[in-house]
Amino acid sequence: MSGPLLKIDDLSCRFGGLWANREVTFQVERGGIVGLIGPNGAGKSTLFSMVAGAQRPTAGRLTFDGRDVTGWAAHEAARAGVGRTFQLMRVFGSMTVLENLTTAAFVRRPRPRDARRYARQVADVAGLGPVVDLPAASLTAAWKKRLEMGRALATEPKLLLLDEVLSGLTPTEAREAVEIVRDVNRTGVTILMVEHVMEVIMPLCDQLVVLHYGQKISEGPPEHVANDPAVVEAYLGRAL
Amino acid sequence: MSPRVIRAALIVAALAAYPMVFTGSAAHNIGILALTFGIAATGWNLLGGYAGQVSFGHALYFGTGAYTTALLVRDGWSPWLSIAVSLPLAALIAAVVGYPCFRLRHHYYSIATIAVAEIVFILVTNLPGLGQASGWELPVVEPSLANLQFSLLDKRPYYYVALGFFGLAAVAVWLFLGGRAGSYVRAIRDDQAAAAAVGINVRRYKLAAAALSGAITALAGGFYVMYVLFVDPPSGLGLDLSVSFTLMAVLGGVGRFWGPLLGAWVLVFVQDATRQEFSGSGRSVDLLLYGALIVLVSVTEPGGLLAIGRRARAAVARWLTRARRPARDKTGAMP
Amino acid sequence: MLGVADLHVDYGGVVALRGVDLRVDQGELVALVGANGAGKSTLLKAVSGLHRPVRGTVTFLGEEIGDLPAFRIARRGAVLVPEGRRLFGQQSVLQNLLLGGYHRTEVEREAELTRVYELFPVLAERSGQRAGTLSGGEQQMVALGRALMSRPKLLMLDEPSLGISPKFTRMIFEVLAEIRRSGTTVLLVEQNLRAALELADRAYVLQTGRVVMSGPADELAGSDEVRRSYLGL
Amino acid sequence: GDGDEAGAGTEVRLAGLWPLSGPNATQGTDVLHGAELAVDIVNNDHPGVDLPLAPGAGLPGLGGAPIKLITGDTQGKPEVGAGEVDRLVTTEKVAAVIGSYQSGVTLTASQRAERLGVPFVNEASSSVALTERGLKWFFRTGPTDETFARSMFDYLRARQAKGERIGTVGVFHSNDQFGNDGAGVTEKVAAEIGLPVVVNVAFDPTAADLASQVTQVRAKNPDVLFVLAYTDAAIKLMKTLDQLAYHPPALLAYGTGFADPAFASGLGELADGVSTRAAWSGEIAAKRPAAKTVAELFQQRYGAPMTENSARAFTAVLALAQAIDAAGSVEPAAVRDALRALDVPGEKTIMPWTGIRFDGKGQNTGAAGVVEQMLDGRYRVVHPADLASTEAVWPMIRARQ
Amino acid sequence: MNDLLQSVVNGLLIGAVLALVAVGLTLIYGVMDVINFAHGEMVMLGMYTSFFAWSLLGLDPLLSIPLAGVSIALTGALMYVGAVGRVLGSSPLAQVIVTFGLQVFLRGLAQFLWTPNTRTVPRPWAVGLRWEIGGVVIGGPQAIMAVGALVATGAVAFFMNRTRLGGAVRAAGEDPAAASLMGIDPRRMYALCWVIAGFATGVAGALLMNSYSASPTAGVSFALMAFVVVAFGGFGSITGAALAGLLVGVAQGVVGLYAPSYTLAVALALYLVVVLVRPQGLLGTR
Ligand SMILES: Nc1ncnc2c1ncn2[C@@H]1O[C@H](COP(=O)(O)OP(=O)(O)OP(=O)(O)O)[C@@H](O)[C@H]1O
Ligand SMILES: Nc1ncnc2c1ncn2[C@@H]1O[C@H](COP(=O)(O)OP(=O)(O)OP(=O)(O)O)[C@@H](O)[C@H]1O
Ligand SMILES: [Mg+2]
Ligand SMILES: [Mg+2]
Repeated sequence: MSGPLLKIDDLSCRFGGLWANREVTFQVERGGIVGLIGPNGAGKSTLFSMVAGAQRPTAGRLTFDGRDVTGWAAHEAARAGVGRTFQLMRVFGSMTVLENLTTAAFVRRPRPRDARRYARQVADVAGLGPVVDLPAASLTAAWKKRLEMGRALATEPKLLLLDEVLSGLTPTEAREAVEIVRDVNRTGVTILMVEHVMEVIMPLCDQLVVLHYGQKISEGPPEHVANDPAVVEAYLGRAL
Repeated sequence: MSPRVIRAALIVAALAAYPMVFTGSAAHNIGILALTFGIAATGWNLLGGYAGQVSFGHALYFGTGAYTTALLVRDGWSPWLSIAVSLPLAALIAAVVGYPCFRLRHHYYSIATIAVAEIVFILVTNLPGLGQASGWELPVVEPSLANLQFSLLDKRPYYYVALGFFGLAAVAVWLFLGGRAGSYVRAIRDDQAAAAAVGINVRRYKLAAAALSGAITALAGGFYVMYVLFVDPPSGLGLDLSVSFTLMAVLGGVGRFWGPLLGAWVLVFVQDATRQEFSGSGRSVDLLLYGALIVLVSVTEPGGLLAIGRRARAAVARWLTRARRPARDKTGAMP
Repeated sequence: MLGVADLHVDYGGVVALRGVDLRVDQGELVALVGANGAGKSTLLKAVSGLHRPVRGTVTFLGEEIGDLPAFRIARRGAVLVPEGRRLFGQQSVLQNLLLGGYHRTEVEREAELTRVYELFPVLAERSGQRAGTLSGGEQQMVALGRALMSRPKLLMLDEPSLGISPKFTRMIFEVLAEIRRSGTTVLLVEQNLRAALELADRAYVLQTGRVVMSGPADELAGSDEVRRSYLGL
Repeated sequence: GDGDEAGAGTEVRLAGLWPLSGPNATQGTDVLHGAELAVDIVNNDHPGVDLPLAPGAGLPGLGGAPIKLITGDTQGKPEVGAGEVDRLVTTEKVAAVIGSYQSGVTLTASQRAERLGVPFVNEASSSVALTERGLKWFFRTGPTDETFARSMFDYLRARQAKGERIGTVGVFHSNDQFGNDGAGVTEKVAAEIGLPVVVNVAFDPTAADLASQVTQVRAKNPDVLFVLAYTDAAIKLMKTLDQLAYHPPALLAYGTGFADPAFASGLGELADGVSTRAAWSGEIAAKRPAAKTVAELFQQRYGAPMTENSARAFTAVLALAQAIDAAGSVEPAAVRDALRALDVPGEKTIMPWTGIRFDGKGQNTGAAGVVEQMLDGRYRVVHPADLASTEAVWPMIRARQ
Repeated sequence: MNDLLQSVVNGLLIGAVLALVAVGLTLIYGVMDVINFAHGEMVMLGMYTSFFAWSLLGLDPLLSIPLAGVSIALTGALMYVGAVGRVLGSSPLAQVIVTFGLQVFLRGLAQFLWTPNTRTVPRPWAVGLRWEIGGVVIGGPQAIMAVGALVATGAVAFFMNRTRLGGAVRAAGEDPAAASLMGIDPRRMYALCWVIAGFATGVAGALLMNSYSASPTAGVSFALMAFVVVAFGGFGSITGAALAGLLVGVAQGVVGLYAPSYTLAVALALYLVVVLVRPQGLLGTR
């Protein structure tokens, strides 16, 4: 199928009197890595939630893989191929890392043996090898984020939504993690990611979208966006 | 064979031997009731322990089993068939109740289950077709396996039927938890939003767990009414009953396979023992001790009796290694 | 001011710290850096009394505080801004701030509140809003402001820039510099190593529960080892 | 089988099954005391008591064998009562069971006795249904609700004859087995007699408040209000009537809560004027020499006055003892046959009855009730005329002035 | 029509009683996230305290309010220190079970000490009061309980929402570790919370003695309704509980007039309907 993988048209989300997103429009091409940035509270996570079906849009339209999916449910999104991570990590605490991954793998592989085998593969890809048998609740934040990513991968998504999975890492660790994201992308998974660390975002993304007070204020290739005065003013504080 | 299977085999063997080792009507009665409530608590544990939906209204399903069986048997049906009919009915009721109530979280869900069960309690208490407050007495018939009635002089047949039913319930839970559904409900318990995000239809699996849980609890109710040959609202649908299922599961070890049976056994035994030993004064020393014991166990180990057992085992193991330490030290094998 | 000697901490068998020695002097800003899982947060938790060490001593202002409960340590003036902010989400911004100054007098609290509002004017605007509904950056400001409300002698921060936009991050570092100038001693855990090392007087590098390097911050920032292992250069 | 050939010296084991813990433990203990006293009178020589088996020790028919009472606690729960019957019969090897106060428990317990083929004698459960089940081993010494209802309507007729205007009745009952059965019987008897029941309110016994329910009765304003309630609700009802300033001309209760000493002591003068049915009372005891002696023995032994509950248990145990004595054996079938053949004249009991004779259903046809009214803080017999100790006060509110 | 009006008034008055009983429960829930199954038993102990104050000291239930408040506050502290405080931080279920054990224990204790007999104060002073307005009768005890409920609810709400200490209690409830970083001792705050809840409950018990009887099971009928009222109003919301109490009371009063055996059922159904539309209860925030 052709056309963009994800199309967001005039999408809005309101909480009481607050517009967390307001008429946001952009699209994510197949195979790309798109970065979503913006000040805290700009509505990035909310937008993720709407795409992933965890939050019902107040208005606007969402098209995934050529299909109108506005207002779908979270499990439908996952089954259709949207994998997501949570900014505030939500792992299955009572399970081991491997069980977390297996649970996710079950979505496409109903047979326990298959699911477990695939979960092990994902653990390797996501670099979770050293912790596979630990209870997820005991992981440090950074490991939990990696587990979040692994778990999303285990659902074999077409589109992967990464919400600040690279924060809290030393620059060296972040660099490793960036490689993992690149590898995943190379296997054909489209990526939409939120990140505040510009050193990570700039080299990794093909395209950036900037939100501010729920609205899109800028969009384009990273260098272009980073020099956009509106972005500098609202987000970066000073030019890079 | 995996250790789990070996453990299961040992437990089953011990259960089968119980009525031979402990004879007498009272011991058999304890065993039968413990197995019956063990079934109900195992059913509760599936939903409340594994799926994390804490219900305080499971008497509803117990009562569904008991009342359906009572009404059909009074109509001349075979008790086996009556019980079999009550299971899908209870599953259906569990799903119908669950459909709206699963929108609620945490304590709101728990209180809603109380509300539903109490409403049914009141309806049954008032509607003539359901026996009202007087309940139903079941006819006494020729003792036989087909009639699910046996001589009261030797209750072992009752015991083994209860054991069979427990086995059935255990296998159903085992199969459910062993597959994909087991992973799913645990994921739902840990985090619903995350479960949905990996593609789990949260409501569907909650309903599935509720339905199976309801059916298993109804199995207990159906057998119970055949054993007591009587059911009325307090003994079949009372809030106390719901709470006791929870109590058994939690005391034994919530979310652990054998926990509910252990909890049921201990509670039935303690209740019976304190009643035999301490009641009669009209002063409820039995209640006093029973309550104190519950507090004591949960304060000592909130994880339940199984956790106490595990801790004891670990302590023994530590003690053993300590005893052996000098020898090991000489070989330099210590880390 | 703060002395940590031979500190061992574990989590039910998982060893997190294995013999850490560390010192923070009056008026210093000391940075604690290291890879993910090195034990930085654990060290702060142990010092602030949230997690009890198995072995070792923690002294604060010359007194052993290793086995005091957290609230007593806080009352002595060693205050932690924990990982994940931990605001009282149901309460308003103002209530959060006031709780920070719980053990001060009315007058002191008022004075401190004015100072916090000067540092973070946006908090004055939002004083009635429920803390749980603030954006990440705003929440971090409340967490910082709340800690300052008690006028701590030692302020410990666990990754204050985590998840914060570049603009706010810069602001937070500016405020930290300001706080240090006003005489408060600071122990800072931060993954934004460059910024942290720029700001700090001294730094410790933690690796799998041990201190592997320490010294003046600029020296460490210049060391090959640190550049390679942590700065990714 | 050690029970089979109980000769001289071997004891006769009887089970007493009552709510000895739980919310009805007070009543259960009362019942137990009555039974214990009866056992004592049989086992020891009581020449001064003019009752069968009182003189001489033990059961002469079994060579002077004493009775041993083995108790079981039902906690007031039907299922527990049933389990206890099994234990008492199979492990304790009792010859017969006496019990179990509440109708619901008696129901299941007697069914167990039936299955085990052991006689079950009930002392104080009044639900009509108990003797309608076609059981072969079940006997009830006390009156049924229907008997009680009839004596109360008798009383109303007598009042009508005296010129009281009684055109309508109302029923106010707790929504449980006791209340529903009693309400049903009341309606049935009222219909026979031709008195319309203008309001029938079933209240939830656990409800915190009865004001609206009483308002509903008040709206229909019946001339007589029949009430079935346990202690708590009985007290609540009286207080609510007072609060709403509603005073039905007569309130006729089916014992239970109204017979509880806590009712009178807790309400003080608010209790005055209430009428209730009773199977026994201290006043009756005063009129029958045997009853008087027994009541005194009771007071001596337990330091509390004998109650209706203890008297009923006393009577049941004594009747059973007489049957066993007549059977000359503890063989269940023999005991049952002896119970069927039992014929005790009224004077040989402590009850205001015509005697103890069981019909084909196991119901004592000699059992009867009286009507009492609370006057100045204690119940006085007002009906039937031959047992009455005072004239009834009508309307009841006059009793408070 | 008059009867209907009377029923509405009855309902409002009993609703106030429910609210009164629910205050302590919602407080413990709001702070500790624990459903206290022993709540009804605390009410029951308050009723006994008031009864014995009358039978031994001749105090009218209204005069025994402080005594009952303090006694049950102490009881609350004991329950916390002896049992509930020891399972903090473990699973919520374990905590529920502890309170359930306490329920059985306290009920048994009451029966052991005081027998199952029903105890009533025959003529409390308030019984002498009665007002009649347009054919609608308002009884003294009910009116006094309603006023007491309002005062108790208001006082607890004021304490929790307007005082510094109340804020600290709430903070400890929300995040004990964070509270301890503010120099607040969470355990002391929890104990305080049980003390206050106990006080409110004891006051409720004494007020109830104006019209009800004490017995070991006296708390049962109030407790079930209190759970529902608390969830109805929104767990942890004190004003929510008061509002829900009144609503449930009126529903029960009106239903009592037409279908007296279904009063509880209708109240429960009303709760279900509301909570299914508004899953966080009337004034709840979660
Ligand atoms: N469930 C909710 N109810 C009310 N307001 C909400 C809710 N979720 C988010 N908000 C508000 O919506 C706005 C956008 O929040 P969102 O989490 O999407 O921001 P963000 O861009 O992801 O910020 P950050 O970078 O800090 O993660 C914020 O002001 C937030 O307070
Ligand atoms: N609650 C816990 N239970 C078990 N193990 C834990 C727990 N918290 C931390 N650990 C373990 O202790 C070690 C140190 O963790 P700590 O959180 O102190 O690291 P950190 O240096 O702060 O890392 P990060 O940069 O990710 O915050 C890790 O190995 C971690 O797995
Ligand atoms: Mg976000
Ligand atoms: Mg950390």
